[in-house]
Amino acid sequence: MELAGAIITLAGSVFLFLGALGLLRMPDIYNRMQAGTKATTMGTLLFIAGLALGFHQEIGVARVVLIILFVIFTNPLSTHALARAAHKHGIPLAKDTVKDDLAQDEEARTEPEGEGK
Amino acid sequence: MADTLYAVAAMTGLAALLIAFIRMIIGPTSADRVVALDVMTIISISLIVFLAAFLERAIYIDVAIVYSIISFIGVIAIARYMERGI
Amino acid sequence: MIYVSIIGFALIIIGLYGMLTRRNIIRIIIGFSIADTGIHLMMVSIGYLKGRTAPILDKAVDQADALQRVVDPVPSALVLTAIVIGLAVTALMLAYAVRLHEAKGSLDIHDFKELKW
Amino acid sequence: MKKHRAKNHETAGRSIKHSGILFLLLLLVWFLLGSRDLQECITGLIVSLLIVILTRNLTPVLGDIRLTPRALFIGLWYILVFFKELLVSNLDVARRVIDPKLPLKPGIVRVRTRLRSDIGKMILANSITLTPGTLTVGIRGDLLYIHWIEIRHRDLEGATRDIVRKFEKHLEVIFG
Amino acid sequence: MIRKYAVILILGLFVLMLLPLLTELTPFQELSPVAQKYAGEGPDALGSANLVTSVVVTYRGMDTLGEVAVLFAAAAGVGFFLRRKEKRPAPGKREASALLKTGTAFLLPLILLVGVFVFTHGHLTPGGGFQGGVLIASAVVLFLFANRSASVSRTILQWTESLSGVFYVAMGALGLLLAAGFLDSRFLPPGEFGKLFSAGAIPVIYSLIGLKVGSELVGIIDNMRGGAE
Repeated sequence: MELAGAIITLAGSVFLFLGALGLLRMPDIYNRMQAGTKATTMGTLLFIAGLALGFHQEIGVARVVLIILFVIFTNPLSTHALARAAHKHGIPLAKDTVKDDLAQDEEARTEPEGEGK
Repeated sequence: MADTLYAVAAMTGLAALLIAFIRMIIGPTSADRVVALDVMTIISISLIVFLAAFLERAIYIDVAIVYSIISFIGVIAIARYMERGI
Repeated sequence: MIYVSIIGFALIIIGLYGMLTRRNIIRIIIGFSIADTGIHLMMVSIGYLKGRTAPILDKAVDQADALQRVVDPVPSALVLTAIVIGLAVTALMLAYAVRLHEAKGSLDIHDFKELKW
Repeated sequence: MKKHRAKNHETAGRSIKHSGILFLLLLLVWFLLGSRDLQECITGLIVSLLIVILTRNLTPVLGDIRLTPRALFIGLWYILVFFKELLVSNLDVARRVIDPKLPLKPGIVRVRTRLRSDIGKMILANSITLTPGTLTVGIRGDLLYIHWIEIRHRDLEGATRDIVRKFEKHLEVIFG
Repeated sequence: MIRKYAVILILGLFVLMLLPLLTELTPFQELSPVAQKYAGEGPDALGSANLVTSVVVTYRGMDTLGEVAVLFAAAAGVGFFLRRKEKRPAPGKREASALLKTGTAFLLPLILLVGVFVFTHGHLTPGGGFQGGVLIASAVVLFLFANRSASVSRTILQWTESLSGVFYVAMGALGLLLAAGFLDSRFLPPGEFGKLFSAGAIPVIYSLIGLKVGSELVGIIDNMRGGAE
């Protein structure tokens, strides 16, 4: 039980590390966000779940589940908000970017957007 | 065996924290720094849970929960400021 | 915990340096905030005792051996007070900065010459 | 807070449903946070009720969830699908990060979703953000703007088929 | 140039002044006598598992009353500086993303609940009135960020703040009447150690502080938002 938890935690920490590494290596902010969000969400999830598996008497499972749920819900949301802000702020995409439909549509219509209806 | 693996995991997490910190220092735009800070926060949450487990204090988990909420709201605030929404 | 004290000391000096050298009022307030944090760190580190844990009793820390297991609760309580007071002061300074900006259209401290001799 | 007047019967029903689901959710979170003895139960009930009453004027987003047995079953299945995609996505990111050449062909594409409800769109966008090589950057109506780390289709239909369909077919049942 | 040297001189003097803090700092080997009294008697006398809470609410209750008063003064000052008669959304401010609006409508009640949990469990967990108040305020802040045209009802804010303040002082007076002194929490039964309804009046007092701090912070944020053009 404890060994399984330790292995899961180790896998999670590897994902956290890869996420941070991707944050360092990727060429522009949007690609960095890709690495940052996905790998760290998965990494945190595995890291905490492994700890809960190995130490369930000490720390209790319920709150750990709560942290995991909260991270899964809020992490993509905050990344979306930040990516949108970066795009609106005019931070350029990387040089080898193929196409940018959002900027194209943005120019086509000037009225304020975001209503969603 | 298991304890060694846990220790290695914590060390890897700390290394990830440092790497994200480098991005926060060099990040060319403010958005880069905020993303790096967000990643650092999430890694710190994991490490707080790690501490809670190894010091056998369940109460530290509460700190992690509140920290994740506050960091989410902070990132939203900065994002809204960057897109001139507030 | 001498390291924490040193870090707190460094933060106080950095914050003071920022307050003395920056010209933008918002940056001066940020410098104040950094110095404030340094003071909190120093106060907490004074109450720390080696190898002890947070002064909250539960399953892990029994009431019987609390005197041997917990750190000093008084500095923690003082820091709680200090944080709230610091927040109040920062809010007030920011409100004042908003009014100054409305009055002169600038946040540069060199534009406010009324109190200079 | 924001005024939301229940204009007709349907919105009133949606609002009531929202309140009910929210109440259950709040109770669940309260029990996950604290211990589960009698005093906590009573306090949790009172606090949840108070919060539901306080926030009644917010948009009733949870009212769009369908509570049929089929929707619940698909919901559980969706969680499995989601975790599988999350794992694939992470291996994908790991491969790209470790590769010394950094194989990227990024760009922002449009996709179109069939989902009508707000919460469905939110869950879809979150799922897209957490799955291989895609990140939701913008939303306008039923168009989602996706940053794709390796563009395989430049047109709307192809991108929609690749990115959205695998989640949408489940989410359609749950949220409509 | 002179400015630069003056700055260095002032900083050097500050370092000289503060350096004894570092060099003379001898780490404690034992708890200080005050802390020994608080840690030894506190759990039995007050029934609070969180020793910091028992210090903040009961042993040093007057400090906390003053602290809340300072926060109130700051909120009033911000209101005085930045108050506007009417609020309208400033033109040119961008609407938030539709996803963020949906997420907020769903997350706001949950964050409020966590805030309430934190301040009702101040005697058992690391939480407390100030932390819970900040969480409640940040939930409302999230709502204000996501909805450009939304506003907070001033009536509710002012009533919450005034009533919780009045009740806080009233609880203090009850301590004077029924127990040893002002803000003494021992006039309610101590209950079973470690349960929610324990530690006398500490949870009640801390909840009132939480509500007061939360509404004050929301007031500060609301004023700042209206003031900034």
